[in-house]
Amino acid sequence: MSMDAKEIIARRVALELRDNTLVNLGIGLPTLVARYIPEGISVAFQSENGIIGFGAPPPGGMEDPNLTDAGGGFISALPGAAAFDSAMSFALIRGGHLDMTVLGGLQVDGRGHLANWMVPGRLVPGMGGAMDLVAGARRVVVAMQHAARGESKIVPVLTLPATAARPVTLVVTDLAVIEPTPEGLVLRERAPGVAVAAILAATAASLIVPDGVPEMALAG
Amino acid sequence: MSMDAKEIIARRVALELRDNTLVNLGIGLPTLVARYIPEGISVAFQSENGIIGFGAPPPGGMEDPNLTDAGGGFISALPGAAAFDSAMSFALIRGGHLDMTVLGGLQVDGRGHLANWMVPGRLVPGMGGAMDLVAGARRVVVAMQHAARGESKIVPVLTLPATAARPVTLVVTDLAVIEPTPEGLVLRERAPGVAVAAILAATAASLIVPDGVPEMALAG
Amino acid sequence: MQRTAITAAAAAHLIPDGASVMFGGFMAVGTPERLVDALVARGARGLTIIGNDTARPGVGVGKLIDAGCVARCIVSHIGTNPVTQKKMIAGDLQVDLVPQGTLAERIRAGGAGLGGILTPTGVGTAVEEGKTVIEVAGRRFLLETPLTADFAILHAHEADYSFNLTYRLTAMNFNPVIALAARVVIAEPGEIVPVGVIPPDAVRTPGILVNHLVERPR
Amino acid sequence: MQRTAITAAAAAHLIPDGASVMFGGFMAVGTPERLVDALVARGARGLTIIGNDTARPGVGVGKLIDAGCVARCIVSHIGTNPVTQKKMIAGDLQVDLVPQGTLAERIRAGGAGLGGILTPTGVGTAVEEGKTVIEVAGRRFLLETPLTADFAILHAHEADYSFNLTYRLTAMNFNPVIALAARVVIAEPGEIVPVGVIPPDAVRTPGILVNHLVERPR
Repeated sequence: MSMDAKEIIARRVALELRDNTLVNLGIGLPTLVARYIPEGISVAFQSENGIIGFGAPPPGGMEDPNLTDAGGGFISALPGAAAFDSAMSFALIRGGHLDMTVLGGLQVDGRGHLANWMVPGRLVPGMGGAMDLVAGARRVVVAMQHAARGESKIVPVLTLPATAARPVTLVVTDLAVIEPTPEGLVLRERAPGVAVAAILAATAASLIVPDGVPEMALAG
Repeated sequence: MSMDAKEIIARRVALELRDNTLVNLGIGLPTLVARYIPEGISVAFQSENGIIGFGAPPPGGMEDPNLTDAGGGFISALPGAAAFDSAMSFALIRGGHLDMTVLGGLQVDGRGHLANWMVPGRLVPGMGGAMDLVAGARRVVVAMQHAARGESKIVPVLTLPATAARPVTLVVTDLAVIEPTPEGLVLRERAPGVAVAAILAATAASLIVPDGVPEMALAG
Repeated sequence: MQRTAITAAAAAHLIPDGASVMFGGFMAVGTPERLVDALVARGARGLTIIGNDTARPGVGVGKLIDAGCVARCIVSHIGTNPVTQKKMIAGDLQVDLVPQGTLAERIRAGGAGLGGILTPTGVGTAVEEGKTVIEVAGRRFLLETPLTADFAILHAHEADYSFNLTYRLTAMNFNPVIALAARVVIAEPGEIVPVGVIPPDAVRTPGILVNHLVERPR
Repeated sequence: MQRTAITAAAAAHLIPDGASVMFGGFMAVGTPERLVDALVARGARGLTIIGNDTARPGVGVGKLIDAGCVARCIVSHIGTNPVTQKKMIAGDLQVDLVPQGTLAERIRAGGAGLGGILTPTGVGTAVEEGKTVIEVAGRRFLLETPLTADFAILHAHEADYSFNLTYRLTAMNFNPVIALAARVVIAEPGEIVPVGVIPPDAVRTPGILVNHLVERPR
């Protein structure tokens, strides 16, 4: 994925942030969302290994082996941070206290189901906290490239194991914003300069296309 | 109950304390047990409202409205005390981390079942923590008067609602030490100066009487 | 985002008649007394209160019972409050008794998004009536379902400007658990301190869970 | 009662081959490294380890995987440890994957005497296979059963002479939960301080739960 594609996704997802809420960003691309928080919006970020209110990596030489994000990378704590154990961390996640989680995806299907934790026979990383996040967060936003190795990641039916039975709230890719609805996947927005026809051509699942699909706004 | 009866019970129960264990004493008579801890025995007392390591009431004028026992009485905290919430407190109780709980009783029956939380139509205090304590503590010791208003509290079958399906470990009264076993209630010890015949006469349930019932030893 | 503290009276007006209200406190230790007073002052009616006990007359939620604010209470005991018992017998107050550990776990389950928990407590007693019994590894357990509420009223030791909370000794009790289980959480702290005064490891309830903070008396 | 700290080597000898061992740590942050090293040094074999992940090769419990100490692991992910994946594929290591929140709740249930918990996590996925599904208030939940272990090895920030423990920032993670769920609990603190240095409200694991304390390196 080019830097541009990642940036488009992160800047669009950032517009989903709501003031005074708790948000969990998955490892990798979703982490970038924190760079584009819209002005006037105050968000607390949770890292599922046990902290609310973490910040950028610390100044050189000040890394603390007892303070990392869920990927094991050194972080800092912002004023007003709170630390807690894994039971509390997932009580927050499962109990509906997260307004939003942003996760990467391997596939999303026509019903909005997400697969992001294993590729049978090839890659078995495990689900980590992903199944709890998708089951528990109020809104689940998938931030992923529209296609991988030339193949659409938005498919009619999952061919990989599902992460949850619950459909996700929104899918943001480098080409489009897609909303799963009971009627099917609705194409809500186009990436800057991308035509609806190009999106349809790059999408294996069928999309419902409303009259007039606006270009996505971007934060930051 | 005379002071002597209470003291006999408390001093006998104190011999059940084991070194380096966690113990919960119910409100009332069981509280007295803490006065007679045998030498060389170190016990941590839990109060289910959220502390391990509490001590006697504080010096005059030093009472802290944020530090009481489960009965609402002012206590002090000993060096090394730990405070926690109700979920943790009952995780300790239900999870088998308590070596012993000492509780008062309204009735114990021939199978060792305890009733101590309500008298239908007359007294409905509620079970508080008693049901969890009886279900969860490794050993449940009932500390109670042998009879109330001239009636034996040790009965063939409970006439009051049970506190738990689980039989208690030991019953200590002002007359005797009685152990519930699968075969029935076994008379283990006599109170000082009390004859076996007097115990049998004062007990509504049938007791198994081994050859030679020793007089109870008393702590302190 | 700027968050401001409100008066106890303003907080009490957020809680409508008929609401369900979880409260912190064990024999009134750890109960937000000013919030309770404000509820009495505004003449609240028909509340369902959920917490450990109804304390004593004139103390803690005992004041809500005295003033007739409560239609139902879900508690582990009422033995220390004769007014509760009298109103219950007169049919003016519904009392649901729940074993204390089960109450804590049911509230925790509500706050943690669990569908219930299996407990050995109450098996073979009156508490079992009407409940599903589930056998796991040869042992019988009661399926106890989650409890949630419209409001939670907390007593905290300290709050910071981000609404992070600490508790003190045995005044903690049900406060951290109910902070997760209500739609709207109102905390009454003893002190309000600047952000940073409470270190991250001392926070027991992250501020993001707290909707309203009651200001200190002036 | 006088309690004394022991060496990591002595602690490792308490843990026999074939034992089940819960460990604290998230990507090795909060893992007792000296205890792990001592288990490797004594050549432990056939362990079942239970915790969040298998870290990376050469770090945390990754060292146990490298050295062939582990027969089975019950974890939420192994994506960061290629050695775990290689051994799993070769059939040398059994890997049971459990969603992270479910793992925390199963261990908590084991420590809290619950017969299980109902969670929405995993419903309709491969995690559901072989499990009981229970409907509560119209929603489907998985019945997840308790996990306990022979041993728990904890990393703590401070311990006092009574074995009370504190944890630090994200090194807390699974440590407080496993402290309740194992028959024998061994803690490796960064500091050991006199009784009273840790105030009652700062204690996260009461010392009564800790069986052995590992001394500081000399």
